[in-house]
This record gives sequence, C-alpha cells and structure tokens, in this order.
Amino acid sequence: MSRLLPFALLAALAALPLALGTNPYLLNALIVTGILTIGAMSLNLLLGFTGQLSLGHIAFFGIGAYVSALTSLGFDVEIGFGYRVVHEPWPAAVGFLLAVVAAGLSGYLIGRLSFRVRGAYFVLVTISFAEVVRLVALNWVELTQGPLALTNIPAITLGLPGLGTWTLRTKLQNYYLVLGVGTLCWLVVASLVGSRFGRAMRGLKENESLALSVGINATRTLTVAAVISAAMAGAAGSLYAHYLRIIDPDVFLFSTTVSMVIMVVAGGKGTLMGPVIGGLIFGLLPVALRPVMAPEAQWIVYGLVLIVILFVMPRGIVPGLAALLARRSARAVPVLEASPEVQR
Amino acid sequence: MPGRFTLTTAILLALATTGARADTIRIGVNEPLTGAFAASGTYVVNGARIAADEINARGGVLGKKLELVVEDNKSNPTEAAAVAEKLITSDKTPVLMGAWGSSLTLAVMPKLMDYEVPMLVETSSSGKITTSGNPFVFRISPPSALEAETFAPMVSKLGMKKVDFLVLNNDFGRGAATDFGKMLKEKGVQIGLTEIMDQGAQDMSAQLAKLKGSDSDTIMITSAVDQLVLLFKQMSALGLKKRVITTGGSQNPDQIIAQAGSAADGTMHLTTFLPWLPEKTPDPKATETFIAEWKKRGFQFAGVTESFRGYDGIRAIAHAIEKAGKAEPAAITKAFWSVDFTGLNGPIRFAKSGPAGKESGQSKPDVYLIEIKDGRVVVPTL
Amino acid sequence: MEQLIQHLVNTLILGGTYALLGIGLTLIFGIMNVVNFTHGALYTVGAYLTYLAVAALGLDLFLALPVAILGGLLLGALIEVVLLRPLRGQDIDTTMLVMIGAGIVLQSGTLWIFGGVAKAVPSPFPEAPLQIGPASVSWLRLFVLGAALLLIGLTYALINRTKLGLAMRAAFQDSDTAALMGVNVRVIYTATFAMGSALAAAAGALLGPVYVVHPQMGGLAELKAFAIVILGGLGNVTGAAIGGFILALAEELGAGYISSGYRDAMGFLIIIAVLLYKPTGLFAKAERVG
Amino acid sequence: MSPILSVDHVGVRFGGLVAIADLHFDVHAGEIVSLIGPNGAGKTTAFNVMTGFLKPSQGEVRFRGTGLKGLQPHEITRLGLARTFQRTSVFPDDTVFDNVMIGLHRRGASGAAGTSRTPLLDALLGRAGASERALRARAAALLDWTGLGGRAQEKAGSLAYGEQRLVGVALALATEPAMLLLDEPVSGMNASETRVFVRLIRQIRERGITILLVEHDMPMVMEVSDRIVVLNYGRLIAEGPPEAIRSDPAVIEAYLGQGSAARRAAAEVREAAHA
Repeated sequence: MSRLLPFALLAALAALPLALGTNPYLLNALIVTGILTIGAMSLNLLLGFTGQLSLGHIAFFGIGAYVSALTSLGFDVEIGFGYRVVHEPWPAAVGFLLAVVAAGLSGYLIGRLSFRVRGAYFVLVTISFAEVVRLVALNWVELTQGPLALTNIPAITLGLPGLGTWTLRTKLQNYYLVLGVGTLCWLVVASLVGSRFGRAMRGLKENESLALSVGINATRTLTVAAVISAAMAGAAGSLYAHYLRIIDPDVFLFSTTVSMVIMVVAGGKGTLMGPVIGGLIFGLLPVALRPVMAPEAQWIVYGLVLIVILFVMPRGIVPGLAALLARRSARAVPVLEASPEVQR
Repeated sequence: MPGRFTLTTAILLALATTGARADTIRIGVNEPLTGAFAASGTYVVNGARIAADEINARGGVLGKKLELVVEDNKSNPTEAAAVAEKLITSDKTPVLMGAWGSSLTLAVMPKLMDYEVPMLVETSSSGKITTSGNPFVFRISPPSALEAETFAPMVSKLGMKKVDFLVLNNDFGRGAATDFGKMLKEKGVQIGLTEIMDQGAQDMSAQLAKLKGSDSDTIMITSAVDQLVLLFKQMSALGLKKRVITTGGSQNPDQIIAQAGSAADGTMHLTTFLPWLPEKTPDPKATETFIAEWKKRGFQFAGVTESFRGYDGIRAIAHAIEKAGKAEPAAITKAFWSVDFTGLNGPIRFAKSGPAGKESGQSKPDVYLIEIKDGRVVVPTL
Repeated sequence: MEQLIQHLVNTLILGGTYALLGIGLTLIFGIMNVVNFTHGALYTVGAYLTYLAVAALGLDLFLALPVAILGGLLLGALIEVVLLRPLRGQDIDTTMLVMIGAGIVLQSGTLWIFGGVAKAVPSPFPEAPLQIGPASVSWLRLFVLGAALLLIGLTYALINRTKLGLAMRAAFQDSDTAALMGVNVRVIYTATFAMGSALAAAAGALLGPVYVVHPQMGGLAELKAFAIVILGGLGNVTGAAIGGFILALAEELGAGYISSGYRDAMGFLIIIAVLLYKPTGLFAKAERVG
Repeated sequence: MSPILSVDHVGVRFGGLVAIADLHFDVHAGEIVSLIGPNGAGKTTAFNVMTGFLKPSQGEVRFRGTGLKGLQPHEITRLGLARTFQRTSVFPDDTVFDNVMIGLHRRGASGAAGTSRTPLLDALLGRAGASERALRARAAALLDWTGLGGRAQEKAGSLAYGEQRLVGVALALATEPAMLLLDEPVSGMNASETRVFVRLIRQIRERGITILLVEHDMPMVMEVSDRIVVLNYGRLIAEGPPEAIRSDPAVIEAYLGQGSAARRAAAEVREAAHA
C-alpha cells in the first residue's frame, strides 16, 4: 500500500485542478507551495538522508532564481579593469538549465569547503553563505539591479524542434510544470535513496565512524548529495523566478529556509513522502488560516500547529503515522518499514 | 492522507469567503500588516477605513456602499503577489490599493497585467513602478525623482555646497541617492560619500563615524521613521553636527520628536503632508476633518503622515469608480485618467509616465520642507 | 586617524552588547545541545518589559532592568519546562523546530499586543555625549557597556565559582556522567535555559533605550548572536564574549573602510574564513574524532 | 617474510598528555595478535591511529608495505585493513541486512557494471537490478556465515549487545579485508557467546584474514592469541607468546596497579573523545 501512496498522491494532485475548477487564487497557492515543496525535497536529501542541516538552503534557491532570470533577461556588467561582460537574452528554458547547473556548482563549492565541519558548524557555515550571497545580490546593483528588483522576467517557453514553441503563461500550465519538475525531483531522490549511494548517505548519518571504516568516502558522498540537493533547489528557484516574473534580494529571506525546514522536519525528515506532506500542510495552512482570523493570530496558530505536531509526532507526520498504522495492524513488521527503499 | 485532509479543509475555508455581494463595491487593499512594515501598513489601512466610512456615510458611490477587503501581504513580495491574486480572483475586487513598499508593489504588477485590474499605488518610491509600461498602475506618492525635482528650487537657498548620502539599502534609499544626486549635480553641488544601511539595522555608528570625518556640509538621509530616530540619537552621541535633510515621506516628525527628543533638533525633512499646520495644506477643511476623525478613533497622531495616503488613495479610487459609472476593472482603469480633485497634499491628477501606448499614471503631490525646532514642527523661511 | 579612534570606541561599545547577546545562546547550546531559536524573541520580550516597566509602571530605568531580567528568567524557565523537558532525548532538529515555533508565537504575540509601531524607552542620562579626545560616546551607551560587562562577569562567576556552575559544567562535559555523580540534570537544564533567556532579555532591556523597541528587533539580533557564538566556538562562554568584540570590530572597520553595504556581510565572511581555517571556532578545543 | 602491519615508533599526544609513546611492533600475515593493557593504556588510541581516525604525533604505521600517513579512514579500509568499534558497532536505524548492505559499499563500486546507477524505475518500484541482486545474495551469505541469518530483518539498534558485536564483525568482513582489527569484541558477551565468538575468530583466520585484537577477557585472549602485545601508560611493556606474557613480572605489576574508579573514568573520557 505504501508503494501506491505516492502514485495515488500524484494522481490526486494531477486531478486537483479539475476539481478546483478555475480558482486562480488556490491554483496560485498550490504553485507557490509546490515550488517550496521542491525546495523542501531538496533540503530533505541533505537533512533527512545525510543528517546535515543546511540553514542556508535558500542561497541555492536564490542563485537558481537569479541565474535563470539574468540568463533570460540579459545583462551588461563591468567586471573590473575595464572589461565588460555583455549577455544577450536567451530562452527561459536555457535559464532553467543554467540555474540547475549554477546552483549545483555552488552546492559543490559549499560541500567542498564546509564538509570539513559537521553538525552545528555546518549549519552556521550555510547560514553565513546565504547571507553573503544575499548581500551580494543586494549590493551588486549593476548585475542584479540590487533592491530595485529584476522585473519582466519572461515565462518559461518549452520548444520542440519542428513542433513549435509553447509558452507557459497560464496558471494551469505552470501548475503542471511545477508538478512535473516536482515528480522528477521525487524520482531522483527515490532512486538515489534506494541505491548504493543512498546506503552510503544513511550509513554516514547513522554512524559516521563506522561508515568510514567500511570504506565510505564521507566528503565525496556528502558533496555529491549537496550538489544534487542544491541543483534541485536551483530548479525550484528558477521556477519561482519565471512564475512570479519578478525577483529581488528578498528571495534570499532566511524565513523561507525556515519554512522549508518546517516542511521537512514536521513532515518527516529522511522519508520520501515527508517533505511532500509537510509542504502541502505548511504551504496551505496560511491559505486556510487567512480568512478566519487576524494576521497576527495566523502566525501564532502557525507556530502552535508546528509545536503540537512535533509533540505528538516528534519524528514528523509520516513516520508518526507509519508507527500508528503499525501499532494498529496485527502484523509485527509493518509494511511501511519493511521496504526501506521506498519508505526511507 | 493527512495532506489531502488539510488540503480539503484549506479549500473549503478559502471558498467559504468567496462570492461578492451585489449591494457593495469591493476594493481590495493589499498592505503589510505583519512583518517588517507592519506599523506603516496598519496606518495606511486605518486611513483607508476612515475614507471608506466617510464616503459610505454620504451614501457611498453609485448608490452602493464601499467595502474594503483588507489582506495582509506579510511584508513579503511572494505573499503580496498571492494576495493580489486572491483579491482579484476570489474576492472579485475590480480595483486594488497597495502594496506599501516598492518591492511589494513590483511583485503585484504582473498580476495586474494578467487580470487587467487597476491598482492605486499609495506608497512606493521606485521609478520602475511607473516607467515599466504597466497601464494598470496609478501612483499618488511621489517617486524620488519627482521629490528631487520639487526640492531643486530650495537647494541654493539652503546654501548647500557638498552633500553626503546615508540611505537605506533598498529601492527607496538607493533610488533617492541616485535621483537627488543627479539633481544636486545639475545645481552645481558636490556629492561626497554615499553610505548604505540595512533595513532593520539598529546600529549605524560605523557609517556615522565615517560621515563625521567627511568635509560635507549636509547629509541627506532616506529611511523609515524608526531608523531615523536611531540615527538622530546616534548622531548626537557621536557629536555629529551637520545639516540633515531627510527624504522619502516616511519620516513621521511627531514620532521623531517624541522618541529622539532634542537629538532631532534642527533636522529638516521633506514631507508630503503638513498635518501640524492644517491651514497651510491645499484643502484645510479636509485635513482637519481627517485629523479629527483619526484622533477620535484613538490612533496615534504620529500615524497621520503615513495614513493620509491610504485616505487619499481610497478617495481617488472612489472618484474613479464614480467617473466610470460602473464597478468594472476596464472602466475604472479608463476613469482614473479623468480623476481630478484636491487631496490632502495637493491635486490628485494622473499624468502619463512610461513607454507610449502603455503608460502608467503618476500624480504629482506637493512636497514641503519642514524643520524640527525646540520639539515642534516649523516651516523654515528660506 | 580621528575616524579610526571613533571606530575603535564604537567597537568597544557595540562589542559589549554583542557579547551579552552571544553568551546566553552559547550557554544553552553548550549544556543542552539546543539551538535556541527563541533567543531573538526573548531579546524582544526583554525590551518590551523594560518599556512596560518604564512607560506603564513609571519605574526608573535602573529598576526596570531587573524586572526585565526576572521576566526573561521566568519565561525561559517556562519554555524549558513546557516545551523542552518533554522532548528530552529527541533529535536536535526536533527541538530546534519547536524552538522556531515558539519563537514565531512569541514574536507574533508581541506584535499582536503592542502593535507594529516602534516604542522608545526614555533614557535617564544626559543627551550630550562624553568627549574622549576626538571620539565621543553617549553616557547611556557607556552605562550599557558597563552593565553588559557586569552581567558577563556575573555569569562567568556563576559558572566558575558556584555549586550550580560546577553542576552546569559537569552537565556540559557529559550529562550522563553528571547524572551518575548525583547532579539533578533536569534542574540544571531548566536553570541553564532560564539563565540564557535572562541574558537575552537583559540584552534587550539594555538596548531598548539605546535603540527603539519593536517586534522585529529580535530577528537581526538572533542572526548576529549565532555569528558570535560560532566565532567563539559553540558552548564556549569566554569565546562568545571575545567573539562579540571581534564581530563588532569587523563591522566597524568593514563599514568604515570597505563598504557600508557589506557591513553585515563582514561577520559572516569572517565566520566562513574562521571555519575554513579552524573549523571548531577560534576558541574551541579539538572536536571529537568520531 | 615482511610483516602485514608494522607500527613504527608511533607516538600520540593530546596537548600535554601522552597517550602513546614510541609504540613499536609488527603483525605477520595469518597471525592472531592481541593488544592488551589496563584501561587507559592507549589500546583504542593505537587502533585509531592504525585506521586513520587519529594522526600520530610521530612515527608511522605501514600496512602491506604502504605508509598510512595522511590517508583517510575510508582509504585505509580500501587497502584491506578493516576494524570494529568498541561502543557503537552498527548502523542502529537500519535492519541487520541493510547494515551489511551498507558494509558492501566497496563491493558495489568494483562489482558488475551498472551497480552505481540503479535504473530510476527499478529503484522506484523497489525492484533490484542484477548486480543489486548479487549484492543481496552476498549479504545473505555473510549473515548466515556469522550466524545472524535469523536476525536479518530486525533493526540493528534493537539487538542484544553481543549480537550487535557480531553485526559489527559482519560489516567489517563485508569490506573483504586482509586484516581485521577487533576492539573488545566479546565485552558484554556471556561465556557461551564468547565461546562461539572464539570459534568465529578462528574461522576468520582460516579465510586468510590476519587479526589484531584488543580485549580485556584474559582467558579468551590467552586461548586465541598467537602473540600478545602489552601496553601500559601508552608504552609497550611486553611482547611475546601467551605463556611468556602470563608470567611476565611487568605485566603482572601493571594489572595489579589498576582498578581504581578514577582510572576507569579517565579511560572512558579518553575513549569517548577519540572513539
């Protein structure tokens, strides 16, 4: 049953717009939630499967957003010594790919530099990195327009040779684009986790010394995880830029990282479904709260819901429910735990 | 499973509020009520409410009452865009007001294009808002270039020779430094340092120490009121005594006087409203009524320099709806161009701005120079 | 030269408050292994308590400070008993997230109660600054520096000279062993969290009159506190105190001679540099190998 | 014949504390050698140096003629030197079977082509590819061989202490080492378990794997070892076959002098810091 759950969820999400009719506001909320959920899934690859918490994850998201936006908008920047770099606008789809590559590269950089440290130190290196990147985006006005924001970012155009192009302007198209990218990311994480590489990550998380002693290269494994995670966050950032069509240094807000961490940990870190469930709940909770109470109260309830979930299910919703189901079921070994490749 | 449950709940709750009532005209108000700009957004909303109540007391517009649908954009651009989406599609508001800051407003603008719904921008200084070719934008606050232009005649009277800037690191601050710098250069004034401070930064002593060492006679500061209070206190602590002129219209002199005390003495401020001297405003009677109502509702007097824009914004929207003859986005957009009345800070009349064929509207409010002297606001004689 | 002297005086003044911000956080992390995301909110609460005591009760600033510190102490103890004690033994990420939730609640609560408009706490000190050669400094900030140094000194003495401090240090080394030695770890944890919270509230109470009081003030303070703690080495009180002064110096000189736009980046750049050079912070002992 | 492992005048200092001073001994291929000494003598520290978890302050360890200086633990494992740990010998949240699968990490890399890139669909559907199936068969065989077959689907962290030790050994064996370092493998085992384990050690040696053992259980050490190396206060005080060690006055002195709680605590602290 647990193996079917992702498919059921995917089918439900794919059918959701039909049920919603054309309520663009809810569709918008779902798109933004979806983009953040992709971010959460990428964070989960690091936090959930290697145990390393990147509290600067928004840096990769933001780098993706900026690279994608600048690729499709073009720029003209002096890089010192009288040299100028001039870039003519390229299609947004190319921007998406470059965003993935650039974010992945910065993931590599951060991985190489900071996996010499672990735990809380890694947390703080990543926070610092994100802050520095944010301040560069804010202050390098010639390239990023700084606080003046990059506006009129084009929508993503998908083109197939001979079949013409297809610009994703409407909400529905963007919804399916996000769902598609999200599914792809899910598949990537799922295949990684079930593989030899996934076992290496798990080994490092559970007992690093022992993992080293069976020949697992910690730095390389963690760096590869960071690269893939960052690349996925970059993809999410690119989707964000082309969907919202404006970005400014606020895309690097620390609170967005916090939202992603909430989605991962409350949903259940180290599970495939956790970030998706957590993402849907905490992405849509503000939407649900908006009509029923004062703005300040909404935040208070948001915080309380978070606390209550963690008190009831300290390991997150998905593991918590799995344990609950296991207790209910007569079988000693629950299905959910018997197939770690899918569940973990 | 839990995901789907919450999703359903969310959808039901959201749908529960949808569906416009026919007997009212809804106006969407998109302001920051939580987060960094909560104080200002709340002031603007309070001002807007006063205007709506006043109009409704006189019988409303087109025989219908105005209904403000106020939503919190959480001081966050993504949320501002989402809120616009909600107001337009769920609440079916034919016209919006918002979104307080430039980055918030800029985030909303693509949505206006998508749905062809007009928005009155009550606060926001970035030039981009009215120059990027969005014909659904009508702004009543002055962009910094316009503010600089209005200030230009006073420059020589003040005897400014060399000016340093200390500005907020956002569109508001950086835009002011650029536009005022350009104007001052044209006037033959030298430009010295341009120092930057972060939004939310509380200690600017490093920047001030640097400014203290410069040979300029004037420091032009662009920031919001909270930071100005800190700046004046810290300047006095550092013994930094130069002419100070603040720009941007978010200075709120009363709060400065109350909180910075004598440290604010002698500072000058470019402001767009003169609530201290109602008799000098373009429409003294309207100013007095507004201030009286503001006080009656128990709001702090200090808030009026921010809230009058919400008040004027709603009044301008009401005028547009009246002129349009129906509460429909396209008609209102068209009618904005014929709005012409005297607001609390000068005539509200939209001039075309931006690329031809898709111009935005920009009204040109009055700009006043005031000075704080012995804890009171005075208009300096130049 | 004059500018440099002013920058150095500023460093001293700013560093004291940064140090105060850092030690509370590092204490809690070191002893309890909790990343305290309520630190900024408690700092805000301390400032509002001072505001309330001065504005509503009409107390003197000097009397308002103990009120705020006591408030922080009690609130901290409450948070520990209600939120952290039941989660003992849970993953560090879980407790961190609960702290994030509590921080959101506290911060939104202050916004709800007090509104978003900044409040000022009047200062009893003369407005005219003290001139020290070419540099000048306000009396209020000198008082704040003095009070901060006093609080840091008291904390240091409490940890190193009292029985409670001895038990805290034992718990810092190894809570299991400490429990075996007869230390009541539950009490120590509550005391530690309350103390760290009181220090955060004290920082807010001291800086309230210097700056203005508003619901968002804790955000940046929290981020800086993290920077300070990492500079000093997690769990190292002396290190955090020194880290506070280093961060202040970096910001002053960075803004003064490099670019004020990157002022807040300085601290983070230093962190990256320090961690790459010495991954355990400037003043930490070697980390365990496995 | 040159030794498989030589510890060449190795010293380790922590600050002012000397953990190991000038340790020097060899192990020859096919031997079972025990490293003994009172608590805090530096045995685990010596293991940590040999396996790259600690950098020696002086001297060098050579394995099959290769200097291990500057090598990371995982690189040393790849050379064929595996170890077990005293305290935490398993991946606690995984099943015993998955523990061994993690241990087979290196096998996966050098095995049949395609192992490292499991096809997306296979992973998604939980279907194992051919090479993955081969790995699973290996893991099952290894578990049977170590007598853990019945425990394969249980969580390693929930096993009894002695069984966790066995999992640790299975993990180390999964790396196909030429030499195995066992850190107090029978502590926490009862007498019958220990007897079984001694048999296992002999079987391992029969597979051609050299063994270096740190152990406190003296009867067990005397029974199984070909040679014994004795440490005290970080120094080598005796070396030789079991009979000689049993009657060595320096060894007797060292063991009589210990036992105080303080020293035990000191040893624990040190092990916690470096294990």
